[in-house]
Amino acid sequence: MSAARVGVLVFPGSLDDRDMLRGLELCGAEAQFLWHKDARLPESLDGIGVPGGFSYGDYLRCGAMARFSPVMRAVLEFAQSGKPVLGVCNGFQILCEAGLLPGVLVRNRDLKYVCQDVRVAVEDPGKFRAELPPGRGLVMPVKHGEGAYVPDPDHKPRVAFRYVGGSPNGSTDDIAGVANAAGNVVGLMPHPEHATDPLLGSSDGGALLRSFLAACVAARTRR
Amino acid sequence: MKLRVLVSLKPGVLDAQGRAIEHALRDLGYTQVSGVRTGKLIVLDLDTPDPEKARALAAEACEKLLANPVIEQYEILS
Amino acid sequence: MKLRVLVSLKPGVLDAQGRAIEHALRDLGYTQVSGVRTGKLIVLDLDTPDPEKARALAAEACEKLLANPVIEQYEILS
Amino acid sequence: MSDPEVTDQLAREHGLSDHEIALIGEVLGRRPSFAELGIFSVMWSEHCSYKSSRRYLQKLPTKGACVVQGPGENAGVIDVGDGNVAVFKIESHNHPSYVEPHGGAATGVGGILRDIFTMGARPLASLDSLRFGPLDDPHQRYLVRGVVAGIGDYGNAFGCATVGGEVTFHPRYRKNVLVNAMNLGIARADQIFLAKAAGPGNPVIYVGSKTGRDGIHGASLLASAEFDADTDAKRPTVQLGDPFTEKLLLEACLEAMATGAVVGIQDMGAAGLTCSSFEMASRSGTGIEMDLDAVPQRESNMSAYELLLSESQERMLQVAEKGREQEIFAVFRKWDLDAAIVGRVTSDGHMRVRWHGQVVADVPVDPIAANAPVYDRPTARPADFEERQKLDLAQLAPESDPSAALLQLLASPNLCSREWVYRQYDQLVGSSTVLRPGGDAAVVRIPETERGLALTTDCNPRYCAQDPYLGAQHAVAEAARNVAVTGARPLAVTNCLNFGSPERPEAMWEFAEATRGMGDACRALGLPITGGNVSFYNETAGEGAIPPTPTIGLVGILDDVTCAVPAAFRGAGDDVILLGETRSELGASEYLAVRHGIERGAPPALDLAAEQRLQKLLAAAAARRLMRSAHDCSDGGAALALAECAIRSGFGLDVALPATGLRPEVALFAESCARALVSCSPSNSAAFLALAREHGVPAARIGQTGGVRIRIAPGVDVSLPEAHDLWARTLPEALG
Ligand SMILES: Nc1ncnc2c1ncn2[C@@H]1O[C@H](COP(=O)(O)OP(=O)(O)O)[C@@H](O)[C@H]1O
Ligand SMILES: [Mg+2]
Repeated sequence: MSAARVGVLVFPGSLDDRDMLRGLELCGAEAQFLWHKDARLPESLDGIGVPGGFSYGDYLRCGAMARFSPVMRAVLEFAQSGKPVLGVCNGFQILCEAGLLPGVLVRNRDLKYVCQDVRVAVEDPGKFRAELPPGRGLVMPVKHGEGAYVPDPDHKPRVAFRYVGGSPNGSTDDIAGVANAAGNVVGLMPHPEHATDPLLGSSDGGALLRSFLAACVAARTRR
Repeated sequence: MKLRVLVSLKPGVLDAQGRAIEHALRDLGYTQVSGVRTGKLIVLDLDTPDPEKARALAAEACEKLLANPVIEQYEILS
Repeated sequence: MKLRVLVSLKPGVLDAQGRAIEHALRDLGYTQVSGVRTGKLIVLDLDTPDPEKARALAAEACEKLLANPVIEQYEILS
Repeated sequence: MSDPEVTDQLAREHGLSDHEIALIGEVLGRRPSFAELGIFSVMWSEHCSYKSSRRYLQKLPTKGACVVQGPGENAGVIDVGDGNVAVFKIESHNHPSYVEPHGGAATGVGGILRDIFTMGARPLASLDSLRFGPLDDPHQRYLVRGVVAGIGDYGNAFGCATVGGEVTFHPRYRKNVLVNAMNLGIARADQIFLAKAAGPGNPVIYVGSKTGRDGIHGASLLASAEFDADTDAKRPTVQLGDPFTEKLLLEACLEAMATGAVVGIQDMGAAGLTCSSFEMASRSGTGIEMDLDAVPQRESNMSAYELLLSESQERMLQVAEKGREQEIFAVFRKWDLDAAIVGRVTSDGHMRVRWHGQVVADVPVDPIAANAPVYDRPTARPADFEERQKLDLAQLAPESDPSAALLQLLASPNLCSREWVYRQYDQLVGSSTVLRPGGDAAVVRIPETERGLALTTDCNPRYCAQDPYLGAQHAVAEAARNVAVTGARPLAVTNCLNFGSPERPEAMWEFAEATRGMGDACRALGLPITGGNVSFYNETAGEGAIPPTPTIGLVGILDDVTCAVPAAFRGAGDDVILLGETRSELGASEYLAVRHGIERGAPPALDLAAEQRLQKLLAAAAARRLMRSAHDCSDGGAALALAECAIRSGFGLDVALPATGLRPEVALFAESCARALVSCSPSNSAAFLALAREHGVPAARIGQTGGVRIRIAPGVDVSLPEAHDLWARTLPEALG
């Protein structure tokens, strides 16, 4: 089977875009950047990664402005067609603002940015389950100022990942990441792409990225 | 004309910043402070002389962009 | 009683957030928007029935904590 | 609104001396216009002209095999192999951070980032060296919170990892906090850009944010208050930055440089458009004709004076190849940034500035930029210099409870955990951080290579206060040692010289001594100084001056980054080895300050040859992967270093310090130079000890790692969790 072809969105203010591209490549993907002004996605794309950073400076609310960029309309259709979309950190915030995932992310409880390694436990990562059996623990870094998840009262979230031993940010029920009802869109605050190389810390994030890529390939063969 | 929009967290949503300010004020000796909530002020400068139109426009902007209805409410001052 | 305090950047100080919101609103088609400035809303709940005292207290809190007079100005609404 | 008449009084209000006012008359042969007065005042300010420091800086060693670009450009450049160069520099943003801690510190980070990417490098890692007054002062806590949040907010949103720095507290910084920001970026060796305005006829292009009335200096405020009292009185002199725009500016500049159409580029920092255009023209021996009406403006009715002096952030000046302007405009359009032709390069060596169709300034470039006045200010050694070196250890009561002493030191603000600070920084973006903050130097991988760079900032202000010459030497030695314990070879130095008023002979003496010490130490260790920054006037009437603080930023290299050695222990059952000799030295130590409230005595003697032997040993041992961990001994001595290795790893230790003839508190807490603590797996100890012997470094196996206690003979036996708790709690409890 050929490698999964994935795109990594680049908004003004995306910062972990290169890291995500590199992480996905390390995990075997054929990855390319997708520019926010391009309203059309390349043909035969298997999945989309929405990277971390401070898109549009995180002004107003994190992710609030990126949602209106031309590429996001295409991403919306892409996700609605059942193709996998992974949002990390600011990417998670963007997917929530865009309505692809329920809930919202607000200021950390202690009002401070936090950068540290955390442990999360896998619960229900939707279609990203190839290497993510429920209960598996993963060590990955978080680095964000607004990562406290608040569920939408009308939408019970499908919890993909939960912090173990308390959240670093005051997230409701220690939620670290969620999936949409269809299971093809997953967002989380911890950074799997920063945990793909033992020299730089942990390599647990590789399991998550490979599970995303497996879902990409599966969605392609089904079509 | 200028319109002021106030966006704040809905009652019941935890306002960590408000709480921090409350503590800080109490520490400074302002014991009369019994609660603090915070929000955003957004001042819109609109090229329209019609106050009705301006308010309608501001309300639309709030619905679309300025407030997130899951946790936020807004109010438009004159 | 509740008092609303608005803290905003002094005129002339760069308001990057306001500019970003302005751009976003224009991109959304609100071409009538000719400027946006942002600030903070702080709602103080004060255990004092005397409006004069409450205002004085809020003003003091602004001077001491809520605003940095080097770059910010404040206004107390009723 | 018309310009005020230029009088000597107005010139003095602009900070110019009578001598300088006379000099302006000579240069121009007439009175300057108001705009010209503004130009002279900023170009001849201490900040831009280095008029008091220049003759000392000229004596510093700047040459070395690795040096590609020494002092004089926006940042220093060194060769780091594989066709890559590292571009790095440190800069102060002290006063603005005191007035508006968040905004001031943030724009400090923004400024140093621009210095790096203006040379064509992509910023890879930031460090920040911070000094505040005592932590028990609420205002200082407000300043710490604001400064740290400001550094984080800018660096995090820009997307450059912050990997190290320092934070210390001393009453003499109460009214003059220090915020020194360092950055290092990587570029291809053949794609470095310089600040030059070459090629008469070439367009001068303004890019980035629009210009507002930001940070126009205090004197001008005074000067213009009279005709616009209402608005100007409220005008802030502190400017705010926008990391989001800076990130776009970075990408756009690197992309524009890749087109090949950029001839030269310079960021607009202090004194904005004036300083950048003069410097570019001066370096190329050219002139510039500028039209201020073309400058993108954020506010209405800005005067020529304001446009020339504004310090609005996130702006750059580029000189492009004539005819290729469109290539540059296309890039900036893509990134939604302003770009406008504001002038042309000329060959007549003049700066000619037009505004509203009128020439508002017409001055020769070089007499202003290159030949600014230089001063040889009087120096005077403080009268109590001899006296303060004296310390009679015999008068000091022997330490009655070494365990309590260690715990007290661990919990003290200057030695406790810094995690409260660095967890607010993105340490990871860019996928390069191999050794994160918390140990000695940070180590980052050079992207796409096997190599790594070790980075640190260091200065012990207490040493410098006692003896600026020796203290500055220590700063260099400690920085080199911090880099060496990671296994890296120290390569080059940048520095930020923070001092009091140069017009006060004692402060000028401190400066002279410190620069001499720094130069001597760098020469002895073979380290070129590739750049730096001077910040004078860190003093306040009635409060005195800061201790002399020559902050050293040092870069070292690891040819194989997988050999990088962390500071903390790695496991139980490893041998612990102490390198170097402990002497009876307690002068100016943390122990004396924390335990006895005494800040006197001479700093430890420095043996630079021993330092160099130690550095060579550590690099050789790292390359052979003989060490599991390595940590230098500095503040708090061997006991503190041992405790840190244990606390940060969760592995206890049981060791006995060689105490031949030393008082217990000396063996434990003396800060003798050229020492380090290494842990080796027992199978490697013999090889390591043999290597130490070969390198002429005294080495002693003093015990083993393991257990849940910190046992250090003579006299220390404390619980590891308790020590950890005390060490970790201090900053969060004070700062929230
Ligand atoms: N302001 C800061 N920003 C980032 N990291 C910091 C800061 N202050 C201290 N650190 C980190 O904390 C660790 C301990 O600092 P310090 O005690 O100054 O180290 P050393 O004594 O080895 O110079 C180092 O890794 C340092 O980089
Ligand atoms: Mg050290």
